[in-house]
Amino acid sequence: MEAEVKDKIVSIEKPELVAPPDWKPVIMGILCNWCSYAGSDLTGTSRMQYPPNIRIIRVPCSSRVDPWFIIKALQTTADGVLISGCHPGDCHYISGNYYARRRFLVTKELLKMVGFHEHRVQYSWVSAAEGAKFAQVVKKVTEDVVKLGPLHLYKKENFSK
Amino acid sequence: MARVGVFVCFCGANIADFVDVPTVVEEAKKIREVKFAIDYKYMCSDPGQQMIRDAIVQHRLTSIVVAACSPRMHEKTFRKALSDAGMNPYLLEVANIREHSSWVHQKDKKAATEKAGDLVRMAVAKSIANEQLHEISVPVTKRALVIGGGIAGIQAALDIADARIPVTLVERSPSIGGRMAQLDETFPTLDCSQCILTPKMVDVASHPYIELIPYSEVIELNGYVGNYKAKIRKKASYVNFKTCTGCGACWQKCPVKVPNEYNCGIDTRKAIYTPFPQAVPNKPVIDAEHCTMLLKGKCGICAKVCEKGSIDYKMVDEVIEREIGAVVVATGYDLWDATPYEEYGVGRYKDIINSLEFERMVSANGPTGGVPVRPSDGKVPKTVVFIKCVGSRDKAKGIEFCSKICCMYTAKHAILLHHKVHDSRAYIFYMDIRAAGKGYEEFVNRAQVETGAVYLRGRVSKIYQKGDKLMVRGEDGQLGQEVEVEADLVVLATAVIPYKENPALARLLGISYDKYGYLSEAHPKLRPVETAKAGIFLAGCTQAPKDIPDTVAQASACAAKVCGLFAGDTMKKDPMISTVNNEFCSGCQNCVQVCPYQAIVTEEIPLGHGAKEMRTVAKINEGVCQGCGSCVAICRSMAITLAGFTDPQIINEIVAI
Amino acid sequence: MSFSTFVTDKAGLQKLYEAIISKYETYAPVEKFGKYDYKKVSSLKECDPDSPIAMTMSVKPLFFPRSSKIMKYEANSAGTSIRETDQDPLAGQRVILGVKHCDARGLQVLEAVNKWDYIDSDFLKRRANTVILSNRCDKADTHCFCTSLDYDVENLDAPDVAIVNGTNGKIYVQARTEKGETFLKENSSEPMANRITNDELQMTNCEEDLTKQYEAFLSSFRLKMDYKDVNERMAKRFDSPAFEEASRNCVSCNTCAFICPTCHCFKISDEKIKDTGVRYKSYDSCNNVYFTLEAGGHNPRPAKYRRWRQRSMHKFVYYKERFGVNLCVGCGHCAISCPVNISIFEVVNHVASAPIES
Amino acid sequence: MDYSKQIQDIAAKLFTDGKIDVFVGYRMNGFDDNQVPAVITDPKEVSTLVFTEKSVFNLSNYLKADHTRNKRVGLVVKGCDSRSLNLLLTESQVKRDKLYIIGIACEGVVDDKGQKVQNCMECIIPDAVVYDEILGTPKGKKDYIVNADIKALAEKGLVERREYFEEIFENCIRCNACRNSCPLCYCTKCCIDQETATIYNGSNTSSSAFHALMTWSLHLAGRCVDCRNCEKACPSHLPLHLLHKQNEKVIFGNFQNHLAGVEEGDRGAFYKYSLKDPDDFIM
Repeated sequence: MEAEVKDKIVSIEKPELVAPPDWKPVIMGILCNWCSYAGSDLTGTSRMQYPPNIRIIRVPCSSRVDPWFIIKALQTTADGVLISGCHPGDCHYISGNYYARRRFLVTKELLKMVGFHEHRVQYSWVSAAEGAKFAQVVKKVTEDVVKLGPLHLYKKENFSK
Repeated sequence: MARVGVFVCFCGANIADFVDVPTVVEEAKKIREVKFAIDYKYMCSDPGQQMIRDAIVQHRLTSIVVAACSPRMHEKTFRKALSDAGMNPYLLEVANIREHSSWVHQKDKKAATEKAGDLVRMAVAKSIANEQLHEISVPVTKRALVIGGGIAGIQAALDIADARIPVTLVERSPSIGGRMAQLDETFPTLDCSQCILTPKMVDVASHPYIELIPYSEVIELNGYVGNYKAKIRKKASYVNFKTCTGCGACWQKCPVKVPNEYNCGIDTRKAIYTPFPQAVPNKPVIDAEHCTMLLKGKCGICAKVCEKGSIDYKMVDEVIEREIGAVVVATGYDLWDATPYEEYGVGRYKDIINSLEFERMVSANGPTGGVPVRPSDGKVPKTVVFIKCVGSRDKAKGIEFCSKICCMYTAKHAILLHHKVHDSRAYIFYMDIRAAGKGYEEFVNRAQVETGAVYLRGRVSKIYQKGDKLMVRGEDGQLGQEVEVEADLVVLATAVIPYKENPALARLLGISYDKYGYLSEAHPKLRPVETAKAGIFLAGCTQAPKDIPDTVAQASACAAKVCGLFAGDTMKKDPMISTVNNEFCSGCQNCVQVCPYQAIVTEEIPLGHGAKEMRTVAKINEGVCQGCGSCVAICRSMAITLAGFTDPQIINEIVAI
Repeated sequence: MSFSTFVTDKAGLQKLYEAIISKYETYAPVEKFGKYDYKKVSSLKECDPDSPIAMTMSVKPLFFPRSSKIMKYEANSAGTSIRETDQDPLAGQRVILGVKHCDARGLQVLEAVNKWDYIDSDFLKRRANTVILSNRCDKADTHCFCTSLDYDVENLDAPDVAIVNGTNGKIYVQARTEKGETFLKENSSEPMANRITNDELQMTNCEEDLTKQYEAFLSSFRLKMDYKDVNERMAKRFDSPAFEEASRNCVSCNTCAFICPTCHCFKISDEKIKDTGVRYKSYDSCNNVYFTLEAGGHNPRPAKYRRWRQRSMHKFVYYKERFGVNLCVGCGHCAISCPVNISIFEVVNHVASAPIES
Repeated sequence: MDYSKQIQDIAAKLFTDGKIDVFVGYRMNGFDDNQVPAVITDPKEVSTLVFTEKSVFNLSNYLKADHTRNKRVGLVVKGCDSRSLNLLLTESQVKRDKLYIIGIACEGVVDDKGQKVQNCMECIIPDAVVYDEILGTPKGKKDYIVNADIKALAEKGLVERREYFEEIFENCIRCNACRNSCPLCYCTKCCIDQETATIYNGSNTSSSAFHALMTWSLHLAGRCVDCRNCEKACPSHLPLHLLHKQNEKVIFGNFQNHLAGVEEGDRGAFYKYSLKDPDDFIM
């Protein structure tokens, strides 16, 4: 994210819009308490470094994530959303992530259809032991979103850029 | 209006080195609701907590944000600090600026500080929507239900009952005792199974805190931890247990002969029978499938010979209900049917038996009086081949897992064979010898040295008949050559599989099971006796193959768990659970479908204020709900809220940056 | 005062439109998904001032937007402060082309309520700064019944300029208000050379032409109502079960109110994100179940027929009693947009002719 | 496809036998050759009932209205209508024993111009799936066809799609007619109408429309039966089916060919799961 690169960043969905020079992407991370949040804590305790653009919200289970949160985040603060839960079969609540997985796929495809780049909303399974994976995931999502440029679509009043 | 206090921790140098803490405090002060913000070196220390307590009183704070380490670390600590200051502990939010900022952005202090500020803003925004929550106390019915009367069930029942907690023990067959009652002598000490088990069985029958319900099954379980209601079907025994003295006149005179399950079908029993002489309770039952009186209405001999008049052919199944607080499941195991091993000729050759059949034969109270014989001609075998891992550790034909106990009991069988038939020789084909356990390795060595058993490392490729002998062709892996043993008898150590009705039982209890049918524990390492459903525990081979010491240990662990659960009159439960707003609920019941704990039921409420017409809405059982939020996300009318993670809280967080 | 009439033809009118578009901030019907809505245009090609009435949304949102910001506020540690809203984008000098007469009448009717009690200066300012060029239809649509109501479609002074098609390709451009007169004078350049005074109208056969055309227009109406005592009859039938019968098909979809040129109920909502919030005034519909839901949970109009009763009585009784004008202008938009074709005409007719219960 | 006579006879008999209180069917609208729903309580009006290929509106929507609630209702349903009815039954909104359902083995309905409408051309289950008696010859299940508009849009670029959908959200007037005319939107209080500060979306801006329509379509994902009542009600003529058909395509393709409301007791794709669900889109 060096300055000279940033000057050229345009919004992928609206190529006519160029990112302001001080633009920093905001990534909303919604993590399940038992696997991914614990995994992200492990990333911290292991002092693994990742880009500082992610803002993490803790929920009990990935099945608590209403697609509505994704829409809301994209409409307000976020340029990208990362949702992470337990690996299939590892759900603390037996089956939560299976229900979540269905919703995520449909939400992702629907957003893609209405004009959001597919990298705007990404999902991962990160277990409590995968601190390194979490760092990698955040790095990848941040890089992807930087490439996509700022998100301008359907921003709520106070966030229209 | 909300008055939020923000407390930012240095965590020594952990945070302060990479995040500019005073800037974070200044940022926090800019937020409208923040009335007090301060930093301190160690917030979790006593003086740090004292700062929080003082500020709560001094600044009349309505919620608290602590920016420090992960909430998974110190949330409880700070909640207690709030509690001590007279504030509801759930008005706390923790902003994780250590694991999520200072430790992971060590190269960019500016960005880390900025992020820490955002995390504090998010936590403040969330805390504004926090509500006062109170720990839920659920009343407890102090009675345990133990399903299965094998050694696991017996041990669990006795341990619980010894703590003066009433236990209902349900056993499917006419007598408790289970698989252990079928064993002769047990490894590694070769003490007689009956001798150590029977006293425990008698204890069960005579224990004032144990209600033994034999010949019955659990058919329904409703409710939640501490408050289950079980329905138990008592199968008709056609014998009045109250008057029966167990004299045995009836089964001696009964003309109908039926293969004896206790002896693996090697001999026969009668249609009215007790499974074995030491049965507890020692009362006969009539096998309705074979009794001619019940089938055709002819016979009635047993009724004639019974002096007490205890026989009642008109008896019917009876369903009884028990209110219980916890369940111990100890349904035990079955043996895998080795028919897929066609190359061994299983089913074709009579002289191939499984190890339980062998166990019965060498048992002193067995069908052959303790001497092994060939089923084909009744001769005593001189050369016996034992084949281990039949079905176990065989992904292609059998089951992937190791049955754990076969190595040990096969060594035992070799020894027992030697004891019973002195001039015999045992050949044992094995893959590995897994003798991890106290005295186990010594026991295997003893079998090899004392009895001269020949251990052949290799798989058997074929068994075929030659005259009246069975030719066992296999590989001796150590010599690297093919061997052929001329055997009189072949004993297969077939795999241990879960009790066949485990999946049905699991569905009935609302717990999960794995692909083999073993019931699933809540955590493979740290919660091996609990299930995912609170108040249901697992003991013995219902969870995984185990030997007797492990089974007994797990059963006692279950008992400890049950006693812990029943230690108070009520149970405390985390209040972060879902609740339904009746006004918005449209009664579609999709939440009922997705709840992994069956915590959601329906109730009827009036359509409007004072209306006679009723409508259906969902109702969450607070004792069962674990707070996953699955129902909240799928509720289209947003009628369900999850305390601690409500929609306003999460949306506040999202828009706070 | 007499106003001018110009006679021109299609080409002349096109030139006038083009001149207006190039000179003023102009709104005109623009087609999207088969529906025409009034949008800002920069060339005549984008729009169609002759859009069919059945497919054209009301012009009301240009005066009473579907959603308008009424307040912005900021709440931070310094306290809560109210900020100016953005400049009203609809308050400037502007011209609207291709309005229908009934639609223009709707604005006129709405003026009454906006001047009453609370004076909605935004609405009045927007109207004052706008010149409306309205097309009189040549032929009624299936659901039109404007001629059955309490206003004279032919001599309507709701639009500033009325454009009426004559026979033989003649088009009459008539000023109907002083604003329209001035506007036409200012723009009566080359294409508008053919100016006729009212006296001249009589002398030429123009008036005859217009009368003929109007009669043809009149005869094209499928729906005709004996309006005279409808208000009175409706007032007497408040408790009539006819409302229940008439509203049975309704699916409470709210469309009728949202596209009605005279409905003016609104709700207030806040959208607050972070420290700043916006207060919106947006349309609401009395057909909505929640419309009258009170905070305590009581709902005075829980049943569909009660909501329909409110809707028809408001249009035909209450408004008339208070302001002397009917709140329904007979455009038929509600019936066109209704998924089950309920027409307020039918409902009112049904109720007004129902027997009064003793 | 003209079952007017049969339906009149059945309805008359139901009234005579006292089996129903209300009959919901179609009648002519009285001014052209199109039809409107008929909610009949008076047996005398039975003769006005018709059913032809112009019987478009999904009548199961009326089961959530005042005068059918807790009454015994006779109802005419086509293939798609019966699927939404099936969902209403599964989701406990109506009781089966209070309904007398006349199913139609549907041959497709036509629009004002007499053209067969798109959803009927792409219809997979033309026969009613739940009924007391069925009129016409059942034709059985057809193959799934991906909606032509969706196919065309999917081939377009991201920017083009964004522009197209921006028009849609721009032209939405937030009247909620789509939701209210949807037979499956029966919530006591819709989430879009719930007033909590910061999340309320009453305003009519394209961002609100985006929010409302996306939420709505996700709440109907795996439940929408493609009856297109929403499109019939939309005063702006927005192609709302695009959102639903997109979801349907994803769900049909990925979740074991799931189609809403076909099987009794099926609650929709989001209320169950399979271990085989695609996982490759997740890191």
